[in-house]
Amino acid sequence: MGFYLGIDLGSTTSKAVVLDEDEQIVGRGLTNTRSNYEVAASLAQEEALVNARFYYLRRELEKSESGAPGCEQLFQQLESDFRLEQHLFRVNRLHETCLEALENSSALHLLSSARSALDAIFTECREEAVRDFDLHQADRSRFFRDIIGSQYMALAEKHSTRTLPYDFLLNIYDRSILKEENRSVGFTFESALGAARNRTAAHFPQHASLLQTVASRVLERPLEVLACVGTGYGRQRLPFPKEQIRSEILCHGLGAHYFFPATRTVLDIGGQDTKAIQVDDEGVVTSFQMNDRCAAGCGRYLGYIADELNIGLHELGPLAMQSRRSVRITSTCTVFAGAELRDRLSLGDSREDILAGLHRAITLRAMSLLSRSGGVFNEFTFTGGVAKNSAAVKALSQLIAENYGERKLNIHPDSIYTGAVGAALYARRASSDRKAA
Amino acid sequence: MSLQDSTGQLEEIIGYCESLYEDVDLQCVQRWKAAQPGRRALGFMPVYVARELIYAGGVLPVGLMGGGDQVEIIKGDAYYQSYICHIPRSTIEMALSQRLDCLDGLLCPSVCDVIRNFSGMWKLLFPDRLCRYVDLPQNFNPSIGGAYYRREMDLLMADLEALTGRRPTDEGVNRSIELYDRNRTLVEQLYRLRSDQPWLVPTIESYLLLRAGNVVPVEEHNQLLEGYLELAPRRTFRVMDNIRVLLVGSFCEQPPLGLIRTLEKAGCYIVDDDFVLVSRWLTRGIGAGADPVQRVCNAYLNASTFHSSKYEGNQPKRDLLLQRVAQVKADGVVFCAPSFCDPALLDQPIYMSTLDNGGIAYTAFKYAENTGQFQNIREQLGTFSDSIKLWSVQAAKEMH
Amino acid sequence: MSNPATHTHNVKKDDSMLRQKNMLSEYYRRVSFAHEEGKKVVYSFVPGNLTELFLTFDLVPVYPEINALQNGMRKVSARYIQTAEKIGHSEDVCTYVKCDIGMLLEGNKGPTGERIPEPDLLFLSYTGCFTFLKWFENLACHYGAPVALLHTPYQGDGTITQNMRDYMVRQLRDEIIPQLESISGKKFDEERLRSMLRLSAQAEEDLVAVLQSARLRPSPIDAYFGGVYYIGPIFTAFRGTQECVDYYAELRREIEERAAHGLGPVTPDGEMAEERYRLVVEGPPNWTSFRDFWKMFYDEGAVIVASTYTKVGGVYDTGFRHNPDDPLGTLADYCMGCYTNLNLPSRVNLLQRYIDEYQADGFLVNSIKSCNSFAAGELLMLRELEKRTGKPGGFIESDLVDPRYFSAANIKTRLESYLQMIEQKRKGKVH
Amino acid sequence: MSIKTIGIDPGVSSVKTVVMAYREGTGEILHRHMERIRRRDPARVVEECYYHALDATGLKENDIAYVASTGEGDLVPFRRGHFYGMTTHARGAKFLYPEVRSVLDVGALHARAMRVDDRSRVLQYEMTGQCASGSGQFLENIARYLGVGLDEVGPLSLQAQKPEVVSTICAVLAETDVINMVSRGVSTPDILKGIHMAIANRLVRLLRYIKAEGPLVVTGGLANDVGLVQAVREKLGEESKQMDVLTHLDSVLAGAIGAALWAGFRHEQLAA
Ligand SMILES: Nc1ncnc2c1ncn2[C@@H]1O[C@H](COP(=O)(O)OP(=O)(O)O)[C@@H](O)[C@H]1O
Ligand SMILES: Nc1ncnc2c1ncn2[C@@H]1O[C@H](COP(=O)(O)OP(=O)(O)O)[C@@H](O)[C@H]1O
Ligand code: SF4
Ligand code: SF4
Ligand code: SF4
Repeated sequence: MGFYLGIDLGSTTSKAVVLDEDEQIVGRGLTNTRSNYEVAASLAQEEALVNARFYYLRRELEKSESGAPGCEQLFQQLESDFRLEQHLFRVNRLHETCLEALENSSALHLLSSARSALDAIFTECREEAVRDFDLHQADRSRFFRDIIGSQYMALAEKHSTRTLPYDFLLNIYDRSILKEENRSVGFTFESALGAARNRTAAHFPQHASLLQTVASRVLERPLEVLACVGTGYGRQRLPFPKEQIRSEILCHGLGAHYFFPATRTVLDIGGQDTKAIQVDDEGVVTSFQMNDRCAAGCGRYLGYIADELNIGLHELGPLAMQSRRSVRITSTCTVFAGAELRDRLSLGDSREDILAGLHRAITLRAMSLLSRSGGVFNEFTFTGGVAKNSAAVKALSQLIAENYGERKLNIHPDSIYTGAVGAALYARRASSDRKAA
Repeated sequence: MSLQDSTGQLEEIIGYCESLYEDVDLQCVQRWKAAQPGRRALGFMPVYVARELIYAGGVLPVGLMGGGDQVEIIKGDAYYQSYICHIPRSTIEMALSQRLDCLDGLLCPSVCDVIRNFSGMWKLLFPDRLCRYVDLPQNFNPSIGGAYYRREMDLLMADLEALTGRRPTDEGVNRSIELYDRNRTLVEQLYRLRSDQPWLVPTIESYLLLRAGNVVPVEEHNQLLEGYLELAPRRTFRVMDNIRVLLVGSFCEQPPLGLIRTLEKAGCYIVDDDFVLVSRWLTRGIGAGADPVQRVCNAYLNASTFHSSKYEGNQPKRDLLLQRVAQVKADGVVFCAPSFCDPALLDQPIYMSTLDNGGIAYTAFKYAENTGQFQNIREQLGTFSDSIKLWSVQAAKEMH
Repeated sequence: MSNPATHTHNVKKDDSMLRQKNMLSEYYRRVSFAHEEGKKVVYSFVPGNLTELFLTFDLVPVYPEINALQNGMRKVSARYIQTAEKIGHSEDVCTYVKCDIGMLLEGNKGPTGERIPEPDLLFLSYTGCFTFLKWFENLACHYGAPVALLHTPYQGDGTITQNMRDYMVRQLRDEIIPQLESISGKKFDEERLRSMLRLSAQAEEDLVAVLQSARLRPSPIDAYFGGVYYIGPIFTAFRGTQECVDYYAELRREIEERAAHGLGPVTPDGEMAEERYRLVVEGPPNWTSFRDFWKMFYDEGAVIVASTYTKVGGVYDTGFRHNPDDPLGTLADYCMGCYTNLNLPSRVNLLQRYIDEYQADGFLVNSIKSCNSFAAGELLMLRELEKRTGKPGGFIESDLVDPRYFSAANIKTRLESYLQMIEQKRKGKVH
Repeated sequence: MSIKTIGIDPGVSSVKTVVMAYREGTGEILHRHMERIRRRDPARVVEECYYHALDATGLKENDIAYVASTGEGDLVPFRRGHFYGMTTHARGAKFLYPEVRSVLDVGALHARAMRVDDRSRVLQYEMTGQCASGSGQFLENIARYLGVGLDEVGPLSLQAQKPEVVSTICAVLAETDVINMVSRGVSTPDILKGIHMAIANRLVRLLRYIKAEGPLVVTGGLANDVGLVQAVREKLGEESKQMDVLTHLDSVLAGAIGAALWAGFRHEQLAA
């Protein structure tokens, strides 16, 4: 069977999508780009291929045991265990890297105390992972860096003492996570699946043999990528020939058209860029605007805010939704975000109200790009990471309704993959053009 | 009247003015029009138009000074690049969001290229609404620029007639001249009081009072001013150890209130400024009399103040600036101009070298009408006032 | 002689280019020796310039705008701008002004390296731009030179009224001419002016023919990048002279010959390849990266068939010619008719006409950070034109002479996407 | 007899405190302290620093003639007077180097350049606005990303061989640039030096604007960063500006020092 791969190398996250011959999405991969671009691309790609295998695995399960109770549960458990294995692998590797960093540091007097602190920290990290690693908890970040980062920092605070300062432990981590992120996955699908199968079988002993057969059937199936197109901020760094690279504007337009064929206006708010795109009834871009030179008001802004408040990105939206009176915020310089927040807090504004104001400020910037690109037409599709943020969505739909009238607002659960889907579609078209020629 | 009463009344006046300031939907104009059928209102871009003539025609001249920090820009950005000042985009925003629907037309005096082009944009966007570009002559010779201006004013009179169905009479114009002359006197008194005893008249109050004059009929504005001028001197405000500054450059796009407050908090009494210039454009009254339209024209030719969008001719504005500094006994000059405002910003180097030569301290910064952070400006102004304050003493006491 | 057409044409092209080069360096030489030769120097602006009138009095005109753009092309503008910013000029304002003032502060070495003499008169013909007013107020401050102000009323309602015309003529007759008389020490010679105006009209006729040759497919000229060379002599110190007439006659012959052979424009890299896109451009070009900027277009096969910038010194293609029978009236009409003195609706109409008459695939705005006179309102013009013509509009931003605001990567991305958009629209299909 | 004064300089990222024995226009530092705020309530940190200063010097509140704030003065309710940042940094710089003619204060979110006269009066100044490019916070983010401790940033930068040019002015986009560099295998010193040069570029623009003259004293948190100071020197050199660029171990405290000195001055002035 042949597949088409689209890779969207974003500034904060890298996305990959696998399409089958019928232009159905069969695999998705997502990783954060706070590392080497090549590695990010290959991570996303590997993830997407893993995901595609699971797609077939589920199909096999459904076929073999159709209607059997617990089939869905079984599948979810297996997938979750697979991720857990991946996660633990990386935790262990990070642990080792941290120890190496410690050995190389000049702080000899801290060596032994830091080593035992690190051991304790990572033991707790592992235990916590095994305890409640839940892939399907939708509001959780799935990025290794985010998960391990917040755990590590909380634990480092706990294990730091007067003689073993927090800053020291933090620095060890900062050094090591960079290395960890620059490594590729490092294990094969087979081995991880094998380990995961054992875990799952422990939960569902009655299905042990079923798991065995299904797994081997999926492993037998070859995955052949027929064509591949890359896009996104870092596209120039992809090891692809020029004709396999497409502008992200075009990909977003086409991707949005794929999800919602009636889309005319697309807004994408990513980590450090915001794009407003108008497309025609075939997904062809007719006009667009994007921010340049300044990343104020983009997704990273929210990232800084979340860091400042020490909460997860996904918690920002819901918190802001609780506001009663939003505070007016005008500066949206991403780097100043934290200072602005502190300032407002010290003036006595509530966290919720400030957050509501911040979301509004971001949305206003987007509105300005939208108006520059020509306005907001029916249907309107919102994509990019920030589309996951309920408060941003709310502010946006309000402003659109007030200023442009009723518009159908589309947000696809897969919206973060919009650019990658567009790229995959271009890959498919290029390959059928080639065939036709 | 007790002190408390007068404080209360002052608060009431200022509170009312502030509500007018916040009235970005121009409800006050709507109310004025609704009170009597057939009333008309004409918007005009800041700086100068002959309000006397407009009002004489039974038309309310409404000064448009942008949306400040109150109007969120949603569509306005689609009309202006990032490097153009802010006031036209908020004005467009207000027009597109129907906030200016109560205006029967718009006058764009010649202030700068942005306003000039704005008049054309208005024509493209609202082809059915009156919009006139008033090219104020830069030639002040009565038989040349004067003759031209007179005929342009006749055109304006014809516009007014078309709008209301009747031509303003000479008596009407004279009455209107008297009202605006009175207004000028009161505004002058306000500024004099402020320069004499700045602690009695916080800039924010004098500013809000002036802004009120943009949207209410001149009679009502005169009442507000009279009330304020009577009550303010009875205040017992503490005199602060502030420096006295002259503010230059904010004649068109206006700084947000927060900025004006920041200026004073940072240790500066603003003893003169060029906010809402239209109310102080003429340096003397017009005076009622025969051929009042010509009197209005003559006043423009002979009594216009110095200003960035006006050609200085044989009255170099650098000299006038020095005069003004001396007149209000300013310790320094604060150049406070909107970003991207060519007229204001291109005058600054001339002014600065003049002040350098005269040994007068100055500082400069830019703003936009929706600037939200004043930290930097406070820091800058604070240092400016520190440096004037500490060193005037220091000079005598020589360190070390 | 396998390809005589290309061959002869190459030689001809060089002729007019060469002639123009010579004219320009001769001009700068004349300028720098003006005082030595006992001539008076008058500074003035390109839009609404009154070259014939100056020449009538044997005054030597200097155009600071031209100096600024030349300095931009020679890549010294950045330094001049910095120098001007040091004395308090803001980052935000027109960079022509700063470039000029910077040059002044650094000793007034002109684009050819020769010193530009101080003005005996600042002729502030303030047409189509308020910044002119400020510019010369600043110069007046530096030089202490007298100023002659000519206030050109704006075509606010899209027409030139009798009142406006009277105002102009009276300013010219009662104030400007007496001032020129006293500066030059010469009596006004109306006959001389008339004969110059006659020559102006003749050159104007040829210029229009050259610009309108772009109606052909392929267009033999690039009416923007090439156009700025074509307008050089007539918009500056030469209008009203026989030199000017000769130049345009020769240029016209050359272009007509190119057209007869079905040739496209000549670019700095030689003959342009296939004409793939025909564009109309609004706004001045960027000077600091003029060649690179142009290259972005011709590399993609994009030809500019009409532009508004080539009308800043006079819109001739709607019929105006200098009229020797009404010397002052015609000067007034000329000033008031310059492109930036037209109101926005008229500018839109003109562009619409260009798009139709020149069969353009689209139109592009090069929005100049410096220039409010051009830029304020361009976004609305873009939209209005899209609505009226159904042709796609493109938008790029740069600056005249401040290299800090020329982001090649950004412009290239936008331009490429824009051209791809036109392409896709033409195909009507994604696949 | 000297009087005791305290200068407190609460900043965005840290609180600086100085206790001074002031006498006739100059003084002696009795106590110096810098405390990172790090997610704590800044008002509480200020209070702690204040009492810590009293404890460390064995002084009572009554012994202090004048408490002056600078920076975020609103956080110091027990102050007697406030002086603005540029006034105090200029004064502090003069305390450190009496021959100072220009001061460059680079803090967590801002940078300011001042030209001063021989009495440390600020003659002209220029500061960065609403954009964080070229600030300390920016450098901190990059350092964290690279896994380099703040103290190491400077020394590492000095080791650069072929500094990599950072093209963008935006701090956020610059981070992406850095990611790019890491992935291209550019060495950490070269990256840091590139960042330093980019920041220095901005700083030198400020200096150019105020027509800075030497000696130049760098104050604020980034004065500790030898790499940045070196970059500023190089940039100035490129402009063929001959100027001494000085830093001092107490540079980061310049604001607090200045505040304490002005406190003494003001106290005498008021007592007179
Ligand atoms: N679960 C979430 N909730 C809220 N915001 C999110 C979530 N996930 C990502 N984001 C936001 O989306 C941004 C990344 O968007 P993305 O489209 O992936 O950017 P890019 O394409 O530039 O890499 C992040 O900076 C973050 O602000
Ligand atoms: N040793 C150091 N090397 C590099 N940077 C430093 C060092 N020490 C402090 N900094 C930087 O100085 C900044 C704080 O400067 P400071 O002047 O205290 O700012 P503020 O007053 O705004 O808090 C921080 O952003 C930090 O990154
Ligand atoms: S603020 Fe300045 S540039 Fe803007 S419209 Fe007003 S006068 Fe013109
Ligand atoms: S603003 Fe425009 S027209 Fe005016 S001087 Fe500058 S570039 Fe020329
Ligand atoms: S304002 Fe902030 S986001 Fe914008 S360029 Fe500056 S640092 Fe970047």
